[in-house]
Amino acid sequence: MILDAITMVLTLGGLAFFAAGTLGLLRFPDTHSRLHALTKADNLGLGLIVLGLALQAGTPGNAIKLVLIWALAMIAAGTTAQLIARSALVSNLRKDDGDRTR
Amino acid sequence: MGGDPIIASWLVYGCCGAVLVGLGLFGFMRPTTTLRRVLAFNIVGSGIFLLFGATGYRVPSTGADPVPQALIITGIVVALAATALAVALMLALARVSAGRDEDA
Amino acid sequence: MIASGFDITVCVLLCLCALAAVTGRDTFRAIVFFIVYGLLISVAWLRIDAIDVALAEAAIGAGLTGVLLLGAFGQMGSADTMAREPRGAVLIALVAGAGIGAAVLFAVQGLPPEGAGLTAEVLAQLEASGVGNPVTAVLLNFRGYDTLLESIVLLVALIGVWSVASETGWGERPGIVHHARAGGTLQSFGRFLPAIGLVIGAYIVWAGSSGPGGAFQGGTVLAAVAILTILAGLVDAPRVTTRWLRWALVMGPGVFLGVALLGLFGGAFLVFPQAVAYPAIVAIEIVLTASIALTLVLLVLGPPREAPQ
Amino acid sequence: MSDWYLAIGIGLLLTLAGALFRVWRGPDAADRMMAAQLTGTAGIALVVILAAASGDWAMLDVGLVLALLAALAAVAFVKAASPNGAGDPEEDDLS
Repeated sequence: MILDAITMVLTLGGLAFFAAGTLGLLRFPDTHSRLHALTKADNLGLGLIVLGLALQAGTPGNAIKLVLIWALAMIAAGTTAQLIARSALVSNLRKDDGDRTR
Repeated sequence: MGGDPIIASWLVYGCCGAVLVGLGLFGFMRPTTTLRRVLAFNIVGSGIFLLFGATGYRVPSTGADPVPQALIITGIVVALAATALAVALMLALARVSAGRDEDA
Repeated sequence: MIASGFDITVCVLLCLCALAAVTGRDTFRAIVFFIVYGLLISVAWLRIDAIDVALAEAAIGAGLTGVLLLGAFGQMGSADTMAREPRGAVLIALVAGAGIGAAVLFAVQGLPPEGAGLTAEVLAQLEASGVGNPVTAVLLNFRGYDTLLESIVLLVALIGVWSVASETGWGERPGIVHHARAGGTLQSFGRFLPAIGLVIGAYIVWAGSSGPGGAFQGGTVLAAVAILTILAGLVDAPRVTTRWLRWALVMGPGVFLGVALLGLFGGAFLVFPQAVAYPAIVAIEIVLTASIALTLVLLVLGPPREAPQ
Repeated sequence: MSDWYLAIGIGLLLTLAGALFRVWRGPDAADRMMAAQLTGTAGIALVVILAAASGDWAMLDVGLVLALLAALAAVAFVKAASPNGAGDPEEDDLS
């Protein structure tokens, strides 16, 4: 029972972080600040949900899989945030210079 | 608190598949670019897959029917191969037309 | 009640994504919506208990299709112009799409709520198939000819893609030669991920004999990881005339066909006696995974082309 | 408990719908791609939630595949955005 309650609190907290991330994505004024809001929020969100479910996973194997999913998602989020931010920066500079190579 | 579902899952997803087929066909036939047509064609395909898979889930007591599942898996892979072929033809067409424009 | 609410929300979002992918003028936006659509479709498959399909869709829809379409978009740029259409084409498309969609919808809602299906027959024969996962049993044993032909279809598609190579491109490497900053984010990511990807891909192939997974799903994961290393500029795709490449491509269907012919000794084409069914299926799965992964990589990369000077 | 998970799932789908609005509006390609990235993470969360809701933990493998390939579309995007489709945004000298 107590375990169920902890899971409920953690998953709800995770959902709250996802909602906050989406809110940031919708409300922040420019590309780079939106990126900043998103990567922090959605990784914490997934982390809390994974933590909550790991308590219910039954076997250690499932719990390990859950943590691995979270770790992979974090690495992917970090990489994409860096790449997309850089790409946006570069293409804006290219636009400003007016030299369109393509 | 949940109780019985108001509407069976297979029916929801089956109907969704039907709508996707319609949407995809519209996207395929409306005036648009080649790449968008390839994309719409994929939507028609996945709508049919979803429809097929959903009808295989009509006896939920025994789980999803493995025969449609196996056919759909092969179908998904073949759809990717067809998409790759379509993209290659599309790029070749663009290359040929670009060359013709230069000659003219 | 809540379950229905979930299903309906998924379906509404799916239809919205499809609608956004087929309307509007912005091709890039349409592609992004299609990528999200692939993600939602795998959620839909989980809800109708088709975990095997969800795995394949996750690897193809969320992985390979995105790379293929974004790559095509990057190369086409503004070259992809609209064909000239007759007047009223939008109206015709609208009427035809709505009409056929409505007809299919009418047919679906009229289906009896309980279908006989083939589940019982498959489960009754499952022990004889040599594997514990009914989907794998259908794919590689009960309907093995489907899978055999499909692996050949993949090869035919690859021949089709290669045949549109330009005169000067033949014999070169498929697709663009990619590069990235040495030691940069992309390259580090490309070095790190394949190690885990290889393990996960192998695990999914191995899991396929007893649970969800198998050659197609695992092969797709391996293909996606291989493409990442190529995009990161770490590995160049092999030249299309490389001999080992040709052998590896025909190996999967070849071994499958060979084992199927051996079945003739046991009674009929593609029949595995129960005693050898498990090792036969595992052997086929391993070589088939390698061939499928390689074929998919080459299909996504596209025809060979001359490296820019 | 299963209903609780599905309720959280509906909540996740609603945040995903919010991200879809950003994909539609843009304005830049980077904004759309970023929003797609958020839907990707929400999709992973949905899959693990469904695994818990149905009690069929084999569904976690789907989440594993999604998480593994989560960055692939973004990598393809920065490739497509680079001048000849082959580069990497970090190669450009910004100074």
